Amino acid sequence: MKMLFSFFAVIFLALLGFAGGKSTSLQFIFGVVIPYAAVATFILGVIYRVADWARSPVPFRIPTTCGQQESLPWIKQSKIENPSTSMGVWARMALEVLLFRSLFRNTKMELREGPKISYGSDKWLWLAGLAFHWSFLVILIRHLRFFSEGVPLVIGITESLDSFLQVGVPLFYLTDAVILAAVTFLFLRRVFIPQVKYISQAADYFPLFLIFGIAVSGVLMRYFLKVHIVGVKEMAMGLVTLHPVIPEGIGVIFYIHLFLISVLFMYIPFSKLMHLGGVFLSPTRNLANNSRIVRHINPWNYPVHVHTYDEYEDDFREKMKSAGIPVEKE
Amino acid sequence: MKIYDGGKIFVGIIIFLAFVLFPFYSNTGKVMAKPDPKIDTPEIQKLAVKKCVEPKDFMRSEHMQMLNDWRDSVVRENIRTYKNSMGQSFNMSLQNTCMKCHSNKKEFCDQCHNYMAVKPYCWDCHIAPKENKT
Amino acid sequence: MRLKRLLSEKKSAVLRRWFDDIVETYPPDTSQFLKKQKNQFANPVGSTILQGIENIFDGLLKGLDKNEISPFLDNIIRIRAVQDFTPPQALSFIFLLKKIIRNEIAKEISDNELSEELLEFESEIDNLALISFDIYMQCREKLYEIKANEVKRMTFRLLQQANLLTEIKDEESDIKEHDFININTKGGS
Amino acid sequence: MAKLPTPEELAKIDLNPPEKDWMDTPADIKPGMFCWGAKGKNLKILDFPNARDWSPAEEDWKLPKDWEGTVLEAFADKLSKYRSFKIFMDVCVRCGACADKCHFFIGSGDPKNMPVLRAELMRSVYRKYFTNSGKVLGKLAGARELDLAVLKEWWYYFYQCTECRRCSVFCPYGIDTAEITMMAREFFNLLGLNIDWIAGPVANCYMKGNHLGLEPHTIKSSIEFFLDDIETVTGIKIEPTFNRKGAEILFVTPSGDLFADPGTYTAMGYLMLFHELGLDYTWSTYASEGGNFGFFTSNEMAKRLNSKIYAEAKRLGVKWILGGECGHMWRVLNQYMDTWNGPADFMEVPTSPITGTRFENARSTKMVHITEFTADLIKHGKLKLDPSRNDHLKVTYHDSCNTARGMGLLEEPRYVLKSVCNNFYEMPDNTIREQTFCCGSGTGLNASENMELRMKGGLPRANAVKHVRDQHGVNMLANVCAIDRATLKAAMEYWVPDVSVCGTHELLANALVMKGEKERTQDLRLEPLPGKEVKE
Repeated sequence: MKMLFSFFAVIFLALLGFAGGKSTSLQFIFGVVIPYAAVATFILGVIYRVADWARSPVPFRIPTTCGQQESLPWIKQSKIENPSTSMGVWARMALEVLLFRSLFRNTKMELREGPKISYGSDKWLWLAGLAFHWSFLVILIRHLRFFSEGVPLVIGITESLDSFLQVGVPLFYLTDAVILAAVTFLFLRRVFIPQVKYISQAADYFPLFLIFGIAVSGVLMRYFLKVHIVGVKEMAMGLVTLHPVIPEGIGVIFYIHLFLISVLFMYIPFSKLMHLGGVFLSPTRNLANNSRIVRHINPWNYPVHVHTYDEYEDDFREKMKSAGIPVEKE
Repeated sequence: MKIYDGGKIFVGIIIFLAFVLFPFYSNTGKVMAKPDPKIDTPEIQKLAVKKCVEPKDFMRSEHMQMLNDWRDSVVRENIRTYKNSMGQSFNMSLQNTCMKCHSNKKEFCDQCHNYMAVKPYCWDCHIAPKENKT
Repeated sequence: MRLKRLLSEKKSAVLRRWFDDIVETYPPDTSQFLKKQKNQFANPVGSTILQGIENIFDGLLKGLDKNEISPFLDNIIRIRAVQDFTPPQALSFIFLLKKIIRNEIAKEISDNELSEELLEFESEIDNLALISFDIYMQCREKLYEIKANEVKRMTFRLLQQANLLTEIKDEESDIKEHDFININTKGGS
Repeated sequence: MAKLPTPEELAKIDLNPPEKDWMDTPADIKPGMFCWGAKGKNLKILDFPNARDWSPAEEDWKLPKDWEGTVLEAFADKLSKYRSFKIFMDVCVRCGACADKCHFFIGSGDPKNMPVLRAELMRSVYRKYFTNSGKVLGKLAGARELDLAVLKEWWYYFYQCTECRRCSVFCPYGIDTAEITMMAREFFNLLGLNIDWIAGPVANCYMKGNHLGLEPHTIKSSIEFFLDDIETVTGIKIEPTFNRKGAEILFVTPSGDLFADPGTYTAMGYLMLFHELGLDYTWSTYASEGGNFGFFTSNEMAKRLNSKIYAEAKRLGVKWILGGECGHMWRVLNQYMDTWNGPADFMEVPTSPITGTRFENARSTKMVHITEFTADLIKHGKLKLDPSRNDHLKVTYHDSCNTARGMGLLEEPRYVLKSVCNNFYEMPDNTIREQTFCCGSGTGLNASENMELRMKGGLPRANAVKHVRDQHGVNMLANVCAIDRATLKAAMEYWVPDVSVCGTHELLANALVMKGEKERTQDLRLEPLPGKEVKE
């Protein structure tokens, strides 16, 4: 049910994009208005969400420590897994964000029985997650060739690396295959691993279908249903130079692709996809374990009612005296 | 509204903006010249009917595929004649067919290829035509 | 015993069915986990069952020796005794074996007139069940013993200081004996 | 007459929930899985709301009027106070990496014990009241209303979480179920839904200074009992001091070690070590609790209990504080104490009077863990040790959740253990250090009425102990946690009966060669030392 709903939602969106591309009168809306709205929603939405998180303080220093603490000088500290300095925290966060350190932990299993294959599923999650996110990034970067004149070297290099196999014409991009495979895997494990299926929400299936739809429409456009690519770039450049134009005859598949991307961008700030910002703000990861070295301040720390020593002594003075325990007031 | 760790949050947001707004600010002030492939070479002028081997729309989106097919059929299968959709025959040759008419690589091929940042590997093997400076 | 020879040939199939059937007695999401997670430390329940039933089955084929087979039954039953099972549910896994064997070698039984031997074998499974009742009861008794021991451990020092015990009692006379133990033994840290 | 069920049918009854969504499966509150409700009188002592006697087993929980409003108001308040809570509500992608990492899930198989789902129990309500998508799309967005069934489900499952943080090690965003459980327990507390096993000790600790409710003279006399035993074993008479002003060091340890075996032997270990060193230290009867069950109640309660430590240090004028072996006590002392009740600027940076080592890693809180202190002593050769006295023991070490994942105290206790005994074996890698399994009874769940729950939760730990027992003949499970000492004893009794439990300083004291001691023939448990009994 949750899955079907998400599936049909994406199909419906693709059809909307199709309609938008077909009708000349709608092309301006789907080619200019919606993309602008999407980018604005995305940027403002992300900033709003991050600022909203930042409105709540981090009252306590609660890193999850995953290695030896800073202690006696002769005990080797695990400076990244249990950082006590900001350098360490930076390294920890970099490993987390760039290499998914925590997910990788799943693989460290020994003394297993049976063939190796039988336990690999956890490592697969890490691998698929990594492949998916990195492909996504590479794809984003190489799309920048549509948005820049005199394309910067980095983008060119990224693109040539991505197509280094030199298979097919136009050159086949590795990341196209990788992202489709990774999304498929991430979807299948939601369907086939019962405990993951049990916890999955519509909000888990929807982005998978949406990204799958974006990737498929992109692949179709590049390799099969070719579009007027110079027109695409004209349109893209028009958007980023704030002189929007709608060149003729681009091809309807492009509008589907563009619309699905617009939906994704608008969807990000309001969904679990905000983990892209949240991962940087997680207090169990981005804090140094130095709370015994530097006092962490809780902005809403307030005085509490305590049972003072004097009250305590009043309660027990006689007993203390007869037991030979020193007291303040004789 | 109080923002905690404002400094760090601010830097983070700036970095985020630097990434997502890159296409916008990197292009400010630039006036985009649309590519304008020229087909007024002397060779084309001489043609009675100014037509390529296939219709313009097809050539625009499929020329890379066609050139690739040509190369394969010439180099691997030794078939040198191309029959187009109208039944006309052409010699499959980049240098002798395509570039004969489009002798102005800079003003024809490079116009779009540079615009799109596409580097075709035709010229890895073929020698680019020497053009007269215009 | 032709039947036992036959069963030892079919051992892996029988064991797989048996494991699957036992695991099926857990909720669906759990059962899948028990089947898939092969690391014995991340998945002690599944690996204990897997190892246990193999040894139990071997024991049955060799001829039942209570001392040999008990530890393996114990491993499985000890877990099921604290999970959300009623006693019959906890022990039903023994009886599952009967059906599996009948299904697995149904043809061979009628072809080779093994029903006599089958009856004999099934009565050994029944014996297994009887031993299991014993183990199950021991496990449950152990639980209550632990509860009692815990209280004993915690109050041992109190009892050592019997004078204290009365002293506090005098003072907080509204507290019943039962409450007293609660107050003074809980926490632990 | 009804047909008798077949074994297959019997086995499956009740256990295969229909293929329903988890939201449509209300919690079935089963005996053996929960703790008794808090008593009204204890809640009253602490000025907690809705103080009354109640029972979770009964239908009527005697909730205050408009309890929904109370919870939602508190929910909004906590979201505005804890960034962790807000982010953990928002960013989970339900990848399932945490699912099989929880000891309660592994042991019970109940899918709502998967950390992700435990958190979803609360997230679903969060979506309904605090997100637009949840308000509009409702169930489709994974949102649901807060009603009595949901509250009971929360109560059942957030008292089946020991805040061990193992899930947070594996989560790609570091989502820590402990944070969510803490919030849930804050809400329960507003409704008077505490449990007796927590509320009782908290009330005791508040009024009398420790969980057990030991009054000052009782503390002194129970320590005197240890002194008698120590004299029997070593021939040495020790005279510790209590509430002594001007001492250099204040010593604070969990009060559980003063009463419950085998923690008592650890307490004897401290006494012997300090005596041997001639340490200028004092016990306090006011700050006589290192542990903090308030931490399992509410942030405010935890702070109220914790305040006594610094207050007492200030009153007595000590230079620094030494803390005993305890698990969650150290999470609190490391990550919370200074923030709540600091700054502790009236003390000095802790410096070992024996070795001169400055504990720079505690220069703000001024509180050192005893294994840091002891490891330093051993490293500098300040202790005369005879590890062969522990030769009859094959020892393994259980990392407490909180010292492992909330502090990173991993090598210090190991160094001490390896120095005081000759046979030390580690449990498998994915069950120790930051991946350590909980004892199954932390966060105040070490009652006896929930024994089935505790045994299930203890299974993954016990299973690893069993492995080293089978492989190396391990017969002693050492740890640095008072709750562990109490609860692992029970878990071992059930799962691995021939393994005993001890604190690190019990083994140290056994190996410690003291000046002027008599030839030892007994260990601290007054059991004969193997190989020594003949010489008697």
